[in-house]
Amino acid sequence: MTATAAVEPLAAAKPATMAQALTRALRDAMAADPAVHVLGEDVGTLGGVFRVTDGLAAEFGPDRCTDTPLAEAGILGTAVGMAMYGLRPVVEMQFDAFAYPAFEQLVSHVSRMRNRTRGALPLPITVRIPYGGGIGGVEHHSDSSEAYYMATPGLHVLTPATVADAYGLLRAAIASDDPVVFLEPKRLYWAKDSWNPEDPPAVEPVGRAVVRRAGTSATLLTYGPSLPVCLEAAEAAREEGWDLEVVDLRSLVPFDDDTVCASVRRTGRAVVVHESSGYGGPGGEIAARVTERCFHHLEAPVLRVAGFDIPYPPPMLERHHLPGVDRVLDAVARLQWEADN
Amino acid sequence: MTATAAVEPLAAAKPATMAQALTRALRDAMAADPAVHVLGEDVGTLGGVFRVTDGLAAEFGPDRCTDTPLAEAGILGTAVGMAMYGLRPVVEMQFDAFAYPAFEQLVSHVSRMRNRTRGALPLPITVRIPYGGGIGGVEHHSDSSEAYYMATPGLHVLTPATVADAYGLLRAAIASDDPVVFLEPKRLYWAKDSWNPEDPPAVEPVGRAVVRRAGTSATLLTYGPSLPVCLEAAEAAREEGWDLEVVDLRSLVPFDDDTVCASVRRTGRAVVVHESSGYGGPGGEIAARVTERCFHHLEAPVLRVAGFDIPYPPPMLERHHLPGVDRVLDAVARLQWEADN
Amino acid sequence: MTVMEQRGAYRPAPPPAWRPRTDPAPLLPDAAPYRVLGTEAVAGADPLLLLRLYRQLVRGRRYNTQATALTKQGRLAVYPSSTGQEACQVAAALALEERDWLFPSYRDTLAAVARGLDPVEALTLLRGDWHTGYDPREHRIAPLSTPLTTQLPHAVGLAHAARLQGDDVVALALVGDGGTSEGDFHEALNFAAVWQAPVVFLVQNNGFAISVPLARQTAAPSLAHKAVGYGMPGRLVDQNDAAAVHEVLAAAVRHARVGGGPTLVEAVTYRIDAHTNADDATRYRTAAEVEAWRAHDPIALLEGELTARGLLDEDGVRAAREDAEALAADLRTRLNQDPVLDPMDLFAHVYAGPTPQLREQRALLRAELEAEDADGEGTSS
Amino acid sequence: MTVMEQRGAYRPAPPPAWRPRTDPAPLLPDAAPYRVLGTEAVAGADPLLLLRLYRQLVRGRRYNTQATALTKQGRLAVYPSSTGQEACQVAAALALEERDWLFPSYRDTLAAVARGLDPVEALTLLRGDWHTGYDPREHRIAPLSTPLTTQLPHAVGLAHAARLQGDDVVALALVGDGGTSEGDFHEALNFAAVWQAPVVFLVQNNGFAISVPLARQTAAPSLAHKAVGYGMPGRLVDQNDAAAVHEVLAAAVRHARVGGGPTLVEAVTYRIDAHTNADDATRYRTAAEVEAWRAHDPIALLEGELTARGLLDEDGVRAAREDAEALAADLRTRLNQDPVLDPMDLFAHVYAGPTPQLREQRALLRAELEAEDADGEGTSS
Ligand SMILES: Cc1ncc(C[n+]2csc(CCOP(=O)(O)OP(=O)(O)O)c2C)c(N)n1
Ligand SMILES: Cc1ncc(C[n+]2csc(CCOP(=O)(O)OP(=O)(O)O)c2C)c(N)n1
Ligand SMILES: [Mg+2]
Ligand SMILES: [Mg+2]
Repeated sequence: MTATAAVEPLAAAKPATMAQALTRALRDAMAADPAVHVLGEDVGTLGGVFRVTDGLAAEFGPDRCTDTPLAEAGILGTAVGMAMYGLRPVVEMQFDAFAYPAFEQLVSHVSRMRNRTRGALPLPITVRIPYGGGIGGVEHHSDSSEAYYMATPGLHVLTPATVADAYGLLRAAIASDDPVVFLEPKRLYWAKDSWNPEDPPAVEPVGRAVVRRAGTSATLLTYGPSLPVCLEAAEAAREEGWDLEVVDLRSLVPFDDDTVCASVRRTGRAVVVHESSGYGGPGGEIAARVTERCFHHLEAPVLRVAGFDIPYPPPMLERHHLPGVDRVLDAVARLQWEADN
Repeated sequence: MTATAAVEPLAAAKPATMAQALTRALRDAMAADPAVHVLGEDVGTLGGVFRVTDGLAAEFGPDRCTDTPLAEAGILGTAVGMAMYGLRPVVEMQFDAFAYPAFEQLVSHVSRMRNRTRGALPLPITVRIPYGGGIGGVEHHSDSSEAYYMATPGLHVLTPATVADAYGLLRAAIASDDPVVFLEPKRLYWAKDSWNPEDPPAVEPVGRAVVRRAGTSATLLTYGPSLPVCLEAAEAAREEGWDLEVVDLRSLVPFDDDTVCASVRRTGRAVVVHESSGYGGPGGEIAARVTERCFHHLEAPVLRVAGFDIPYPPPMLERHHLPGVDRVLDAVARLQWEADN
Repeated sequence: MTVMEQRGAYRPAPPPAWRPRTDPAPLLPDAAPYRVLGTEAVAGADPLLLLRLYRQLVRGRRYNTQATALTKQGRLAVYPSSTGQEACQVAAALALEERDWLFPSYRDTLAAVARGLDPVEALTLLRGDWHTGYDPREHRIAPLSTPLTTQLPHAVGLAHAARLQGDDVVALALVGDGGTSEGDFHEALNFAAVWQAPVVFLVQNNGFAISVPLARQTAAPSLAHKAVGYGMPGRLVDQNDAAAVHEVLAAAVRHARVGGGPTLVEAVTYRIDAHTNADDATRYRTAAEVEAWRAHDPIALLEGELTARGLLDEDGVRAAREDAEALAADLRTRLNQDPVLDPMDLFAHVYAGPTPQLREQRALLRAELEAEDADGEGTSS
Repeated sequence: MTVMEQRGAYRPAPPPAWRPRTDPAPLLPDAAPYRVLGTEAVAGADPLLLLRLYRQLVRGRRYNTQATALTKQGRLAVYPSSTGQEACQVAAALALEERDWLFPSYRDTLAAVARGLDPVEALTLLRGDWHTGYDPREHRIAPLSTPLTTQLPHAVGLAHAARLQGDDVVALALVGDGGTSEGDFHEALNFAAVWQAPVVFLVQNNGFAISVPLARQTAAPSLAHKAVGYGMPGRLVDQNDAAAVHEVLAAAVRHARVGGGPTLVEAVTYRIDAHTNADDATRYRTAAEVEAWRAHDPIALLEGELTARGLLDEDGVRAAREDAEALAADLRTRLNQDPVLDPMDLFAHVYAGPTPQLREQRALLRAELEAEDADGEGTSS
């Protein structure tokens, strides 16, 4: 499978938004491999409610980019059958909470088919799910559901936080022979970055975290929608005399213990930051495994800054729920700096 | 609501099995409150595939204990409507993995209805789910799905490990005005204990852990099917010179930080033990919150002994997957005892 | 012992007699949508009811245009308009008794308003100050459901519970054409039929699920043909004909109330506006198609009929219009005020009582807000 | 501008013409299950096919009794018997071409065996040494599905994919009467009809879902009546009549293969044994009911027909029986051997390559097993 098939450049593509990079990734993947099929609600004529599949039906025809009936279990279930016949379906779930009807298919089949058949039936399915809040969405349009997918062995779980990663990780997800839950941070869809679609970076290897900002005082461990918050917090922290390192996890499954632990061993302190509710959320796993591996390097317990343990709030109240710069800095302040004096 | 309505004693009820105690709890709850309705697949004439609802249809009629069509989302969805009209439905999901079709109803409605309506529509629904392995079940009959429910704000999550708790916690769940996911450890259904159904213990308050075995060297934090394993491990550990404390969490939501942290502060070391897969499982949350609260009392990182990060194995291989006494003792041995010397 | 082994003794018999569990013929819908206006059936319609429907339609249309305008002004987060579908919304509300329950989806705020709910309360979800703005038990209107068709099993369960309690309450549940593809639709209809629950399922077939036309949603002769597969009657009605929709719904409600069980009604209409204000309908349909349906407008249809029969004159039209304008003015005034919000509400109703964890988190937020306030005061003074 | 405001210019028009998307009449099932044996239709049946079906039925019955016996001896973890339903299992297998796919549920190992799969491989899931014991692509048999009806959308997706690739492959999916209540059943049938996918859905209506009788599962005239709601033909057939089931399935497969789209077939039968060996059927049904159905046994039915027509004699019966006994003997021999298991398989196929985390866990288990071995040797030496 080559990524070099001739495709037209995106119009006005630099600076590009994350949504544009995702579109480009789908298009390049479809051009490179006729087995790649896109399906979901409104992905065809409309180009998806976030326009991520814009133009694909026109370019590749309705059999390659298909408007399905309105039934998420049916979408993922038929994708399983398509993958059994050798296709590489890319499924769009319209919003995070609307992926729940497909939960049984995901947990009981997608995650287990390869294992069930001793490798005879791998399912190279990518499930794209726009997730998270901060866009003023009404109820059921802002869930952070990554904890459910992390707790399901057999799935990979990826989430980009930059325009370049949106392209690279989505190409990697589609190229993977394993099923991937690909979580797209809704509030970063329109975030721009200068990015050259003519020369997209190589497909990223799945499973690698990356240090987005080097620092020495403490490590912020984060991903997806919370990366910009952490980078902003790191800037603000300089005033307080803290030089924070920021690690973008990118891959929640598999987890990059090496990169994460190298950072925390260096800094001796860490805060996990995410939008998802704290209790039973990703931060518990991350804090626990970092502590298991770096206990004697830690000056303070690994702290967590997360959404509250409540149903996602209505738009007018969501800012109180979402971890912001101040909440991150408050947590950093609680990292027992006294011990240093 | 009183628990003292006149009911016939269970035949041959002491020693009683956990299944019998659960049956008794359902029966007493139904006798005490006509709003309590049981529904699910095969719960009527058959008495459920585990016989937990045995005799209820005969005693209370098919309108109080109802065989539904075979559709889990429909069962939970209609239970929501029944609760909206003032009933207290107790729903049985036949096996852990067969609760997944109801996931959307659980996450998007059951957990949120009270909050959504500012308290106007509480949903006093109990969702009973037999869970976990160790009974030689074929694929999809042995999942430990508690991580999914713990990560869903608005639900309570309870799981008994003893015959007495099976009764007390189920009565408490049904009496609760909040929705409760009630996880019944399948492999303890037939575990016996001497228990007097004539004088059932008071309904337990929801949210309290309990120390099942006092000890001083380290704390084992566990629940449900892993409690007997931990108690056995604690006995075996005496040979090695460790005096282990064993805490039965019982309530995964809400979490009893007080009891747990009091124990860990006393012992200075802890291991979390559960059957559920480790990655993204309950142990991460538990280890992380204990560490946040007890950091300076810890001689070693909180370790986790859990199922592997794999789909649940076929019956002939499950013993390799399930945390057993040896695996627990190995973890205890890794609690950095050198530091003490 | 296998059959082979007992072969000598074995005598084949015919199968135990088979019979259909119920006669399918009366469950099948008519060949075309039922109409009253412009047909002979109109003679039997109650003039007072027609006038009531008319006034509600006019009000409903004005409600739609006003809510849409307020959304453009940023006063609602989103608005899924029911313009063109008012007949269905209004008839659904008027077909119910006070003790009955309505189960609306996100598009059905008008049905709730026509039932008498304060429009500002009906719009709370879409304004975004809270999820549900009213007490469902007080009004017997379930929360607007966003996850499609998940409200249908709720309606069945509620109706079933009422029947078990001996109450002759009927539940009417609204769903879109797209929603009929979801598994919950199927499960709800099946439970209702098996339990003979007093529910009426009303499919507003407006031709689209966002951008997806009906032909990509189903290959069925009509959505009403699904009913026979559950053993309940299926009815097909012209949704833009308020009299017809009301008649069909009222009959289904009566049938359910006396223990006749559920009915599936498909009302054929068209979504005149885009899916919501955020949608661009020009991407997937032509203006000509929209215009063809505008010409079959439910208000004009009824107005024409009433005028022709001398039941409506200029004064009547003016009165209806004034009533609608009053509603719109009230909506403008009240929605142009910022709602008073208390961030502590985030924690107030998650459980009956707060968990220790939520108590901690509430304290954290309170401390943050106090610090913000202090900062704010510090800056301004 | 509201309609009211443009009232002067407005002229009501009739609704855009409505027509059913497809003619419902041919989609409806016959009033009673289709039969061949004992009716005039039998004259048209191919004698060679009838003999083939007969031998497979005899083999299938023996397979069922042997697997049941081995389960009692602890050699299988569980066995859901298809005794009484062999006609359906066998006809499903024989109706397919080699390139077609079969989508079985947990009760349908016999269909896989009748297709030529090694019975030991078919029984792997139920024996418990692994989940799926065969390569689905090699045999074009999907893994046995335990979560009910989840395999139906898989069948639709596979058939759709094959069609998109230009292959004339048909998928036949098996489901029980209870399964028809699940949302996945609905979604799969709808996708299949909208996509005109080459799928045949075969409902084995054996009267029960574990303990729940059909009357608590549906109120429909028949399960085949569900088809019209999706716009596909529904067929009703006597499942104990192997010739009838084969004829109906073969026709549906042909129809699907040439682009005619999906068919729903309801085959009416009865589950003679308990749900599985773990079930106690006396709790929910009478022996008399079972006996009534035993008298309509599929093997005896066919045997009677073949004998009467002189197509089968004592030798033929003996040959069929010997063939069946050979299968049973092979099953006994091989299932009585303990399978060779490698615990490291737990980690081998979770992902294409092991994650760092699984590598660690594999090392842990290996160390444990080595320690066990060392202990074991220590003890024995
Ligand atoms: C379970 C679920 N999936 C997807 C969505 C996103 N969504 C909202 S409205 C809509 C289309 C609904 O179409 P239809 O049922 O015809 O109702 P209409 O909008 O036409 O009133 C979709 C796909 C949702 N709300 N819920
Ligand atoms: C989603 C799901 N729910 C529940 C079960 C448990 N279960 C196994 S078989 C069965 C009854 C199935 O009845 P039917 O579909 O009629 O098939 P039959 O067993 O009669 O062949 C049930 C409820 C399951 N396997 N999957
Ligand atoms: Mg619609
Ligand atoms: Mg059955």
